[in-house]
Amino acid sequence: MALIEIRNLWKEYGQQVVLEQLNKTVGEGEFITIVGASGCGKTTFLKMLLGTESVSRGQLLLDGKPLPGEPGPERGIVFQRYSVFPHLSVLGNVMLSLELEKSPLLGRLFGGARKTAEKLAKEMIDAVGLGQAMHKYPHELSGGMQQRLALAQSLIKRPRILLLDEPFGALDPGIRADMHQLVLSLWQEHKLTVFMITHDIKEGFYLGTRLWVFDKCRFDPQAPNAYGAQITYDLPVGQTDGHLLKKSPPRAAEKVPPPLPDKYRRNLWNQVFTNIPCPARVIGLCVCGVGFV
Amino acid sequence: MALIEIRNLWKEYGQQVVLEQLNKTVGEGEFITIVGASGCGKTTFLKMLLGTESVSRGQLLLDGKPLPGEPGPERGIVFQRYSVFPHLSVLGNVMLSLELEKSPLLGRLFGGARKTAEKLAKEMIDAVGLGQAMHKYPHELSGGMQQRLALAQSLIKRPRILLLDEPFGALDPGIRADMHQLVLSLWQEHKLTVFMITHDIKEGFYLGTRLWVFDKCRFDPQAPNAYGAQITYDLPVGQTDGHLLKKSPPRAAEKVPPPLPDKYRRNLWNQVFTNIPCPARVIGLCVCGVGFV
Amino acid sequence: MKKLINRVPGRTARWILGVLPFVLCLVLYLAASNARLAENENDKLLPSFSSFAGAIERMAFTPDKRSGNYLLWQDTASSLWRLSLGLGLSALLALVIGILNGAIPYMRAPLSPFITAISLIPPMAILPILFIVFGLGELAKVMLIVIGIAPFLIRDVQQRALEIPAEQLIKAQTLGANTWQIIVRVLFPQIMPRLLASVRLSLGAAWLFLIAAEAIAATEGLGYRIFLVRRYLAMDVILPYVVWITLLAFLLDYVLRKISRMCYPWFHAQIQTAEN
Amino acid sequence: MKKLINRVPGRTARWILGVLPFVLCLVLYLAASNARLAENENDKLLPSFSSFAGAIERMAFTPDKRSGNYLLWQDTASSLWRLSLGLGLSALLALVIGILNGAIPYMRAPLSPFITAISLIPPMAILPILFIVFGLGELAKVMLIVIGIAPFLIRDVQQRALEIPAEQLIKAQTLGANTWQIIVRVLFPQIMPRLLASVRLSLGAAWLFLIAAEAIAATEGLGYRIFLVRRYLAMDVILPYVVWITLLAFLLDYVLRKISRMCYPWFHAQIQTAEN
Amino acid sequence: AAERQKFSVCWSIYVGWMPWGFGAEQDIVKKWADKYGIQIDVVQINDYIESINQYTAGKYDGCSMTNMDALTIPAAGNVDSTALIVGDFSNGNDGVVLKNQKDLKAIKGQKVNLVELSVSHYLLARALDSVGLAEKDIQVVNTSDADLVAAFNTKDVTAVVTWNPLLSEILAMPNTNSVFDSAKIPGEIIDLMVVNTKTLQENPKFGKALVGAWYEMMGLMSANSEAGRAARTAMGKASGTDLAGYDAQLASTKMFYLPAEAVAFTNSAQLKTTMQYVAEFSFNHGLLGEGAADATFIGVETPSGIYGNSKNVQLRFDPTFMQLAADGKL
Ligand SMILES: Nc1ncnc2c1ncn2[C@@H]1O[C@H](COP(=O)(O)OP(=O)(O)OP(=O)(O)O)[C@@H](O)[C@H]1O
Ligand SMILES: Nc1ncnc2c1ncn2[C@@H]1O[C@H](COP(=O)(O)OP(=O)(O)OP(=O)(O)O)[C@@H](O)[C@H]1O
Ligand SMILES: [Mg+2]
Ligand SMILES: [Mg+2]
Repeated sequence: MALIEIRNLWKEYGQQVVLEQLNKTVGEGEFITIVGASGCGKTTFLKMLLGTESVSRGQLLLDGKPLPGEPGPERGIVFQRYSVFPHLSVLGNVMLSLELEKSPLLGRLFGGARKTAEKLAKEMIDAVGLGQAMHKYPHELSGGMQQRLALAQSLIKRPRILLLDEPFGALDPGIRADMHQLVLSLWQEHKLTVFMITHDIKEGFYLGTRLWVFDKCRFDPQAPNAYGAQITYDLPVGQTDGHLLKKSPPRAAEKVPPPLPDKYRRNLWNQVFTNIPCPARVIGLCVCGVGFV
Repeated sequence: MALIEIRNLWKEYGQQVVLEQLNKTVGEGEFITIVGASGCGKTTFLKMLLGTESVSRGQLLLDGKPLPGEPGPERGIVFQRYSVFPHLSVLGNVMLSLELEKSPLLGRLFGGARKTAEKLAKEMIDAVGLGQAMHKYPHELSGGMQQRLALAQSLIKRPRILLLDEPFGALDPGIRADMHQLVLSLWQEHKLTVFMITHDIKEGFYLGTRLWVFDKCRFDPQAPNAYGAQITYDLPVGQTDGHLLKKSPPRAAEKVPPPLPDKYRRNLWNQVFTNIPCPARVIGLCVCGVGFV
Repeated sequence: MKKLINRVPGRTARWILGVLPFVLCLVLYLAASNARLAENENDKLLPSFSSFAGAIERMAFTPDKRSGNYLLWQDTASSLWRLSLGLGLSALLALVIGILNGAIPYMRAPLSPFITAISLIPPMAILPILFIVFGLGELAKVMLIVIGIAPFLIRDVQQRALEIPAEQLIKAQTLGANTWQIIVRVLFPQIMPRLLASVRLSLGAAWLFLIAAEAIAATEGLGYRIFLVRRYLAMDVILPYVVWITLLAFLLDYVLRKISRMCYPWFHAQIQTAEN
Repeated sequence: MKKLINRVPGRTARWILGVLPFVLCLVLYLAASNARLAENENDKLLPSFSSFAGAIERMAFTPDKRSGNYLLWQDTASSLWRLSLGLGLSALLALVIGILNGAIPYMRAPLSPFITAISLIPPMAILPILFIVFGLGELAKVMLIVIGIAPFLIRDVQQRALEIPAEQLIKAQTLGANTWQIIVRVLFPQIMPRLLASVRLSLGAAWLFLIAAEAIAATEGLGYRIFLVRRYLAMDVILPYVVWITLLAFLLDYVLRKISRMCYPWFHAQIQTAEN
Repeated sequence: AAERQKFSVCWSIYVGWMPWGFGAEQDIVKKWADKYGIQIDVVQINDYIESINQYTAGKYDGCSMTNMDALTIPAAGNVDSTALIVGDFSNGNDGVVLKNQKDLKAIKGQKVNLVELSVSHYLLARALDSVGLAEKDIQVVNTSDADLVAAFNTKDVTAVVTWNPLLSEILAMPNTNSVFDSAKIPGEIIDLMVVNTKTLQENPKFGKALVGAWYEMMGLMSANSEAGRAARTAMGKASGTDLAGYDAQLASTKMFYLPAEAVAFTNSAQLKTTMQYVAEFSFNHGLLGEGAADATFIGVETPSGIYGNSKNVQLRFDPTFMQLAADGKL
C-alpha cells in the first residue's frame, strides 16, 4: 500500500494560492528530492506533511488515513534554521529524543540508562563529525556545525518519514559528502522515507530515487497570486549510482511529464541550461534527457 | 598600489587559534572567492575585513593604512543571516542607504528627493526579482527572498569593497544565476572589489578572478585548537569565461601552491574529487590542474 | 486526539473561557457577601449588589450638592489626566535614555548602574524629600508616577535595545549610517513596539503610584476618593471604584495593544503573540 | 575617530564612570544639606553626615533600650525573610502558571485575561478584602508582595514562553515529546533565565510592596521603622535605611545576575548583554 | 526681614480642622486676607504626617496638628512654632476599644493595634496608667490609620486605640466595647493651628487674618440655623460622611466656638501640666530627638509659665491673637 497519498491538494494563504492540484503517491522507502524556485511553496508543502500547516483543499493520507494534524515522532524534521535547542549542549541535543522515549515523566535519564543513551548519541555525533564539540552549546558552533547537529538529532530516532529542508545548504562540499553518505546509509538500513528540499540540483539527482520539481505552470502578470505552484516534473533519478537504484524500492508508474511550456517566466531548467556551464547540463542530458530535451 | 595588504595576520579566540600567518595582497577590482571547511574561520576573516573583529597579531592595511576598526559605507556586507531590517518594507530596506546619505539629520527623505531615491531603489529591487514584493515586510518573505533583499540593499550603494558571506546559499539555481549576473555586471561597471565566501565550488570558479582555499595544514589531534587555518591555495580562476578574464585587472604574481599533504583529515579537495561526480572534477582538472593534480 | 499543546480553542470557546473566571469570582463574592450579611446585616466589608447600585447612583449619576459635579466623572477625568501625563513622560524618558543607554557604551557605563540603583529605591520611603522637591501640586503626583515606573521602563528599553542583533547595527554602518542615524532609523522604530509592551506591563504599577500620590495630596481623583471613604470602610464605594479603575486600565491596555498591532505589524508577526 | 556607538570604555573607565553619578549625587546632597543646616542647624529634612553616623551607630550598633535588640539587624532580618518568601512564591507561581499559560492554549484562554485584570487592580485599594482572606500577620505581608508582583511575573513569563520559536516546539514533538515533556525539557529550562531577569526587574516593586505591607501592621522590619520614625521626620534614620534597602536590593540584583550567568551561560551568550 | 505678602497654610482631614477647607472654599479666608492686604493659600494635604513634615521642612507657614505632634515634630526639629489657634480638644474622639471584653484591665497581654507614637499611643499610655499597667504589659503593633477599620475585622486584632471617624466605625461593629476614651483625660489632646513663630512675629497681619477667618467660620458652623447646617453638611461631605456622621463626631469634640473659651483654656494652668505629661511621654519614646537628656529638654511656653528648658523654647501657646478676636479687635 502507498505510504503517502496526496489527492488534489491545494494550499492558500488568504488570497494567495501557494500550491494547487497536487496528486501523488509515495511508497515506503522512497527518497524524494524537491527542487523549485524560491518562494514557490516547497517549505509550505513540507509543513503540511509535518502537520503544522493545514490543508486548504484536498486530502493528505498517511497509510490511507488522514495525516495527523500535529507533529509526531514518526516524522522527523530538519528545518532551514532554528533547528536545535539553544539550552542543550551538542550531546544534550542529540540525547534528547532517547531521554524523552525512556523517561516519560522527567524526560531525563540517570545512571546506567543514561550511559547507554550517551553511547548511542556519541556515535551519532561522531558520524556527523562533531565529536570535538560534544559539550559545546549551539551558540558556540558555526552555522554548518549547527545544521549537522540538527541532522544528528533527527536521525538518531530513525523516524519513518524524514523531512529535510535544505539541510546541507551551509555545509562545505567535503562535509556535505559525509552527510550524504550518512543519510543514505541510514535510509537504506532503516527503510526511511525521505523528503528533501534542496537548491543543489546535483544533490537532488544524486541522492534521491525520485526528483520533484515545483513550479508555477500558470502565471497571470495581472494577479501574480492567483495561481499556485504544481509538481511539474516527477523524475525517476538515482541511476547515476547503480547501487542505489538496485536497493531502491519499485517505483509507482508515473506519467511522462508534459513538454516544457517555454514562455513561463522563471523557468528553472532553462536557467540551469543557460547559466550553469557543462556539469549540470551533462547530468541533465544523461539522466532526464528522455524527459524533455 | 595594493588596495588591501594582509601581513602575517593571526586571529585567536582565547586558546583557540582560528587563523594563522595570512599574507596576501589584493588589488582594486579583484573578485576573490573563498572556500574552506565549515568552522575554519572564513566568516571570522570577513569580519576582520569589515572591522568588527579585531586582529590578534599582524597587520591588515587598506590603501596602505591600518583598516578602520569599525564598519563604514566603503565596505558593504551581506551576512549569512539577520541581514535585513525587520521593521522596514522591501522598498524601505533598499532605500535606507540613499536616505541616510542625503538626509544626515532625520535619515528620511520627502517629496522629490524621495521620488528619486524610490526610483533608484525600485530598479535595484526589480533587478533582484522582488518587484512583486515591493511593500512586503521581511517576515512575509521566504528565506531566499530575504537574501536577495539583503543583496539589493548592499549593492545599491556600490561600496568600494563588497563582502559576501554565502549570499546565494538559499537560492534556487535559476535565481542564483540571475544574481550572479547582477553581481558581475555591477562589479565590472563600478570596479568593486569583492570577497565572497561560498560552499559551492563551481560558483567559486565561475565568479571569481581568484579563489582562496582556507584550510588547516597543521593538525594536532591532542590539541585540536592549537593550530589555525591558512590560505592553502590561491588560484587564478575565471578562465572558463573568457569575457571575465579579459576585463579583470592584472593579477599579482603568486607562488604555485605547495603539493597537497595527503594525511590531513578533512581535505576539502580530496572530498571534492571523491564524492562529487564529473562536473567539479572536470573544472578542477582544466582550471587548476597545473597546480596540484 | 491532539496533544494538549496543539489544541486551540475557537473564537467562541475562547470568549466563554475568558469570561469564566470573572463569573466565578462574582459568584464567590456573592456567596461570601451573603454569608457575612446574614450574620450582621450592617456589615460593611462585603456589601450586597444593591448597596453597590446605590453607591454608583450616588457617585456617578447624582450631582454633588456642594459643587454640582458628578463625582465619579470628575475623579476619573483628573486621575486619567495625571496617569496619562505620568505614563507619557515615563515612556518618553525611557525612549530617550533607554535607547541612548542601549546604543552608546559611554552613556551606559555611567547611567546604567545609577538607574538600576534608582529603580531599587522605594519611592514611598523618600516621600518627604520628593514633596519638597516637586511641591504638592499636580506636578508632584505626575512625578511620583514617573519616579515609580520610569526607571523600570528605562531598564527594560535598554535591555531590549541591547537585544537587537549586532548584525543590524553593523549593517546600518555599512550603509553609511552614523550613530545618530542608527538611533533614529534602526533602534527607535524597533524599540517602539517593545516600549508599548513594557508600558502595558507597567500599567498596574502606574495606577498604584497614582493612587498613592492622590492619597497624600489631592482634592479629587479616584485614589483620593478611595482614601477618603476608606476610613469609614465604605466598601460599597471602594469596590465599584476599584472595578472601574481596573476596567479603565484594561481598556488602556487594550488600546495600547491595538495601536501596537496597527502601527507595528512586522513586530507582532515576528513574535508568536497569542496575547490575550 | 570611531563612531560613538563603537567606542567602548575599558574596565577602569567603566568603573570610574559608573561611580561618577553616585558621587555627584552625594556632592549635591552635601551642598543642599549644608545650605539648609546653615539656616536652621537642627533642620531634620537633610541631615548632615555626622547625624547619619549617629543614627547608624544608634540603630545598628547600640542595643535598643526597650528590647535589647540591635534594631537595624532585626529589621533587616525580618524584612529580608518576608521579601525572599514573597519573591520566591511569586517566581514559583509565575513559573508554573506562566509556562502553562504559554504552552497550553486551553489554559491561556481563561487565565490570561483574568491575570491581566488582576495585574491591573491596585492592591492597596482592596486591602480590607485581603485582610479577610489573609489576616494581618506574616502571611498577609508576604501575600501583599505576591499579589503585587506575581501577576506581572506571570504575564512576563507567559509572553516569554510564547516568544520561544514555534520551530522548537515542533521539533520536540518530532522527537517524541508529549505536552508535559515539552514543558519540562524545552520550555522550563529556557524560561528560567528569563524569569530571573524578570525577577530582577521586579525587585523594586517587591520592596515597595514589602514596605507598604510593613507600614500597614508590623512590629519590626525596615519598612516599619521608616514609617515609624517618619512620625517625627527622622530623616537621619530614614535616609540610611533607604540607602541600606537600596544596597540590599542591589546586592540581590547582583547575586541573581551572577546565578543566571553561571547556570545559563547559553542564554547570556545569545543576547548581547552589556547589562551593568 | 521684610514683610511678606504671600503665605500658605496646610491642613488635613479631621473633624476639628474641616472648617479650614470650608473657609477656603467659601472664600472666608480670602476675605480676611484681603482685609489685611495679604494672600493666604490654604492647602489640603490628605496625609496628616506628611502635612506636618512639609510644615517642618519650611514649605508652609502654618499647619493644623495636635499638641503632641507640635512638640515632637516641629519643636523637636528646632522650628520655633506658635499655637496660634487652639481649636478644640478631644472629648471622647479618641478611644481604646476591646473586642468582646468590657474591662480595660483585660487589655493585659494583648496585642494592641494603633498608630505608634501618635496621640493614640499617648492615650493608651494614660489609660494603662489609670489601671496600674505599663506599656510592657501589652504589645503595641503599629497599624496605619487608614487600615485600622478593615484590620479590626480580622481575627488577629483584639484591641485597638484610634480616633474618629475610625473609632465610631469600629464601635458600630458587633461585640466591641469602648473601655477608655479621651473624655477621661479632657483637655489633653488638643487640636491646634500651629504657625512659624518667626513668620508670625514679622507678619502679625498673617496671624490676624487667620484668626479672624477662623472665628467667622466657628460662628457659622455653630449656629443652629439653615446656614449652620449647610456649613456642617459641607464639612461632613468633605470628610467623606454626611451631616449626621459629622455631628456625631462633633459631639465628642470640645470645640471652642468662642475665642474667649479658647483663651480661657490656654490661660489655665492645666495646659502646662498637660504639656508636661506629653513631654514625658515623648521623651520616654525617644521622640524629643537624640540631644534630649530628659523630658525638659525642649521648653514649652504657656501663659502660666514655661515648662522645661527656658533657653530652648520651641513651642509657644500664645493667646494674643485669640484675645484680639475675643475683644472684637480684628
Ligand atoms: N504564514 C504565511 N502567511 C502568508 N504567506 C506565507 C506564509 N508563509 C509563506 N507564505 C508565502 O507562501 C509562499 C511559499 O513560501 P515557502 O516558504 O513555502 O517557499 P519556499 O519554496 O520554501 O521558498 P525558499 O526556497 O525561498 O525557502 C511565499 O510566497 C510566501 O510569501
Ligand atoms: N565569538 C567567538 N568566540 C569563540 N569562538 C568563536 C567565536 N566566533 C567563532 N568562533 C570559532 O571560530 C571558528 C571559526 O568560525 P567561523 O564562523 O569563522 O567559521 P566559518 O568558516 O565561517 O564556518 P561556516 O562555513 O560553518 O560558516 C569556529 O571554530 C568557531 O567555533
Ligand atoms: Mg523554504
Ligand atoms: Mg561562516
